Amino acid sequence: MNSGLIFGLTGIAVFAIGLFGALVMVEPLRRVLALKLCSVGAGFLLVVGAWQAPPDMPDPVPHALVITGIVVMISATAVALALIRRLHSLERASDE
Amino acid sequence: MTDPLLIFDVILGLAIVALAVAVLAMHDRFAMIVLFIVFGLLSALAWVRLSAPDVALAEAAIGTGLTGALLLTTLHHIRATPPAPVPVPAGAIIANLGLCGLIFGGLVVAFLSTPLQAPGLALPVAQNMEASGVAHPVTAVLLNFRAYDTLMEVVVLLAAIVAVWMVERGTAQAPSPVMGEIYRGFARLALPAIVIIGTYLLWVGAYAPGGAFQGGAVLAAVGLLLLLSRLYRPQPAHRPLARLGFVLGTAVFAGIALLVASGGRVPFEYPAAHAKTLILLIEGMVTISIAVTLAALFHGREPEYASVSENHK
Amino acid sequence: MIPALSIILIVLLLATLGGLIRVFRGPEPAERMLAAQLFGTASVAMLLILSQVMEMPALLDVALVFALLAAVTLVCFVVLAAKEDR
Amino acid sequence: MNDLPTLDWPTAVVFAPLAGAILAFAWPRRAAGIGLASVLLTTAAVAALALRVLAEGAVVTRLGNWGAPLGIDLRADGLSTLLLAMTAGVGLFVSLGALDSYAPARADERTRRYFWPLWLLLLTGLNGAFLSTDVFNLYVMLEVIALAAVGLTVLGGGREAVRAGLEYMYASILGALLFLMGVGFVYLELGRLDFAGLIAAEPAPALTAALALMIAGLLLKTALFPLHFWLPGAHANATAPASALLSGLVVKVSLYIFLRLTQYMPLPDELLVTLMGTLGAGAILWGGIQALRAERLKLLVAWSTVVQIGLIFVAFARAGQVGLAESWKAAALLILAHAVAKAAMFLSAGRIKDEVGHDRIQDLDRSPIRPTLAQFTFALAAISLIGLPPSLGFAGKWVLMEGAMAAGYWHWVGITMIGTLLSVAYFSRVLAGFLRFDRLRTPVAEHQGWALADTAPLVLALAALSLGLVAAPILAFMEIGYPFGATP
Repeated sequence: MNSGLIFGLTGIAVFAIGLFGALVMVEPLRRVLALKLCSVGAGFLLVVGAWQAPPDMPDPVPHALVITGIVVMISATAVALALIRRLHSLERASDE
Repeated sequence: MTDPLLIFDVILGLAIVALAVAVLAMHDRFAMIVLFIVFGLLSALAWVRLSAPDVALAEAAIGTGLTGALLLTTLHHIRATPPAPVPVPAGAIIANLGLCGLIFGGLVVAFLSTPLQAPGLALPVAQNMEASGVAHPVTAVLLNFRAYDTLMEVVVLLAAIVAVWMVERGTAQAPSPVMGEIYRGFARLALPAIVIIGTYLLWVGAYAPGGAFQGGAVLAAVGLLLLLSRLYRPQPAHRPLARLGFVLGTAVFAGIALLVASGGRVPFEYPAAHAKTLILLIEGMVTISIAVTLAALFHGREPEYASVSENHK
Repeated sequence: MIPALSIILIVLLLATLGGLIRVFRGPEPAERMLAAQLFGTASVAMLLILSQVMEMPALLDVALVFALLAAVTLVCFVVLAAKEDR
Repeated sequence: MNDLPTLDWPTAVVFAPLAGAILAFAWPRRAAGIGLASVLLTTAAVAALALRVLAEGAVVTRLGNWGAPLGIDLRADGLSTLLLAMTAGVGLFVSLGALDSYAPARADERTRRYFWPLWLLLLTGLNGAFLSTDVFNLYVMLEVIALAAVGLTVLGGGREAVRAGLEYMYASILGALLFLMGVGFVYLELGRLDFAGLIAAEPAPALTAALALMIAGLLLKTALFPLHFWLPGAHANATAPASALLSGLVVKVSLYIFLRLTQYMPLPDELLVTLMGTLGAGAILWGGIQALRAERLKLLVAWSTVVQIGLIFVAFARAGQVGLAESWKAAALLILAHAVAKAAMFLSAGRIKDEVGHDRIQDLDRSPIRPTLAQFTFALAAISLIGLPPSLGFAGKWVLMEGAMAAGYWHWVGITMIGTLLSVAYFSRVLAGFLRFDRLRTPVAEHQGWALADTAPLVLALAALSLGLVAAPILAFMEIGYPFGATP
């Protein structure tokens, strides 16, 4: 057993949980969080792909990919949240 | 004897999985977001354990810190209407649970079959570090070897702010808060410190974990504090400047990538003598853009002339 | 010395995970937020220990950012909560 | 390399729209002019690239001169270039149509200003995806496309559009994340991300998992039945030029990536190929029935996209696993046919809606204000989508059926026939209305005469019709650079 194995399994579990949430949840905010879980799970997998038992240095390429993934994900999250806010105010306006 | 750190890893991994479940299961929406923030911090800790401090920095600053702030403002915006409870049929839940269970099982089998600790691209990166212009491998990958990906990532950020400004036209302005003395004191102390930390992270990226994204995110936190405290109020007159800030990183990055392509060189092939300077220039501009864009994503609306909604407060 | 630090690390993790019960039980948002803040502080401590155990000085920077962003989310919460009270 | 600085066309194809997007966003008052100029420049660059490919074979750019797998390569072969040309052609005419659709008299200023940066960012992503040879780079491109496409979906700003846009966003992001997880498995197994690595790889469980994840993500993004739930709402509620781009171009990217990946990492079992075809058959039947029931014109057109996506998957599966080496050509031809015809159809449907003031199919009769040219264009586009000769749609269906018959897979022939009959049925609902004389209604507004917005869809519809005549050269062009050969 080693850290790579432990966190690889963790990442796959988090991804599967996020996938379940994305498929089942109805509440807008919760669906966004479910997608965030999926992205963290995928990040785990890539970081594990880079991992080497210390003192060996890890492979830097997946680290760069995950950083890219994190920035991409906050962009997507921001757009989804803006849509949620917009939809909310449109629905409130039509209710009044 | 088992390494006690492995026990730490196991507990950490279990806690992360449990929190992921809790985020989705938590009824209260505020608690859901708080749990998500904790989940993000734990993931960052796990990435530290996997010797990925750069990723941990990015996750803590962007994936958790700023995302958490975004989620909190959105919840604040929509909290007036509690979600109508839409019952999900139990059959659908069980079917999806089965599906995701199967996917989990399949992925675990596939994962266990992979050559863990394969060298990957570590060797070619190490061999070309000399030519990359920087001393930190992750920065070399981001800004040189795979610079095209990074440029497109900044483009994604640009697309996000364009879309958000487009979507949120005419959204009601939130009322201004009353800021206490304590907060003002905090802001006075914290803001300069944060600016220094952000710049430091950008600078240190050339030879140690850190860089444009982490630095930009920390600087964006300054923007968040300014916006929250109303020390800075976005004005319609600032729009051209903001737009310039959003596109600056992309424009400089793409421009340099193209301009170096002469005399037999291809795009993104920085001349060896100037590689370090060019990378630092790109990083600096990208940091500014990231900071401005993330703060603007947090603010959401494009500043407009006296909106109607503010008047009837 | 290193095993001792590792054990402290585990104890810290367990203790803060125990503290999470306040996030679940609430009932006030402030209580949930403070529990998360406690968690942020503890993770700074864990990072400091890890930087010793793993011999990675760069983790000190990570700890710095953790501490800083915990403050920002807290301010975000306080400001938004203040708006709600009015 | 020679001493003269030669323009690197693959890079130019990606950077020209990017530069346009930056300028159009930074300088909103001039957005339309900048946008059109940059679309024209992009089209010129694609044309130059196509000539290079025709003369020299596949064009490769090693960005940063590192070379894959350390760096990222751009590669333009016959198939990539064909899809680039499709994007450039459709994009150019939709842009011209948009000039009129978003003219000051018809749209508010913000819609006009935001259309151009979003569309140019979309174009950047599309071109980048067609040239990419790296799975992670494809993921980033998919995200650029997703965010720009969601922006275009909600450009109208109505409640239905925002709701559909949010649904689209969830589907799109989930699809991209499934793809990213697949990328993770590719790296775990191979330690590299470029296509050459995929081709050389031995079969392994991790690669099967990667392929499954990536295909699932792509099917969700391309809206193959039963993952099509997000498409009708998003495409029917967007403004006309946006719908034309979404339906004509955006769903094609994931199809293209699907074709590439399945060629580099062959589906491990014949059963899976049949499954793809079966899902396609389901899309044809279900989409056809929904199109027959649709009450609004744009919704009908959106459902017809679901049908056409299904048809492309039937084309993919038409000759089973052994036939895959040829089947991608039928699929690619249908992709091209659908892109051109559907863009024309959405633009003309938008024109009809603008002129008549509604798009209820029941009430679209021969009223005095009927937009004749738009109706004519709609009919032409329908001919190509139904697949009558000499249209490109006909050529695509012909190649499909030929292959299926040669392989003795008559069920795919039968499904294609049923699909054709269904499309005749639902399009005649509309066309019959155009020709009806009996009920004259009071005009809602003065008929505004011909406009630039009519020209663009007309040219596209005529192109869809006449390109079928040059199907043979197109098929030959596709093979340049052995897009699916062993040597990349």
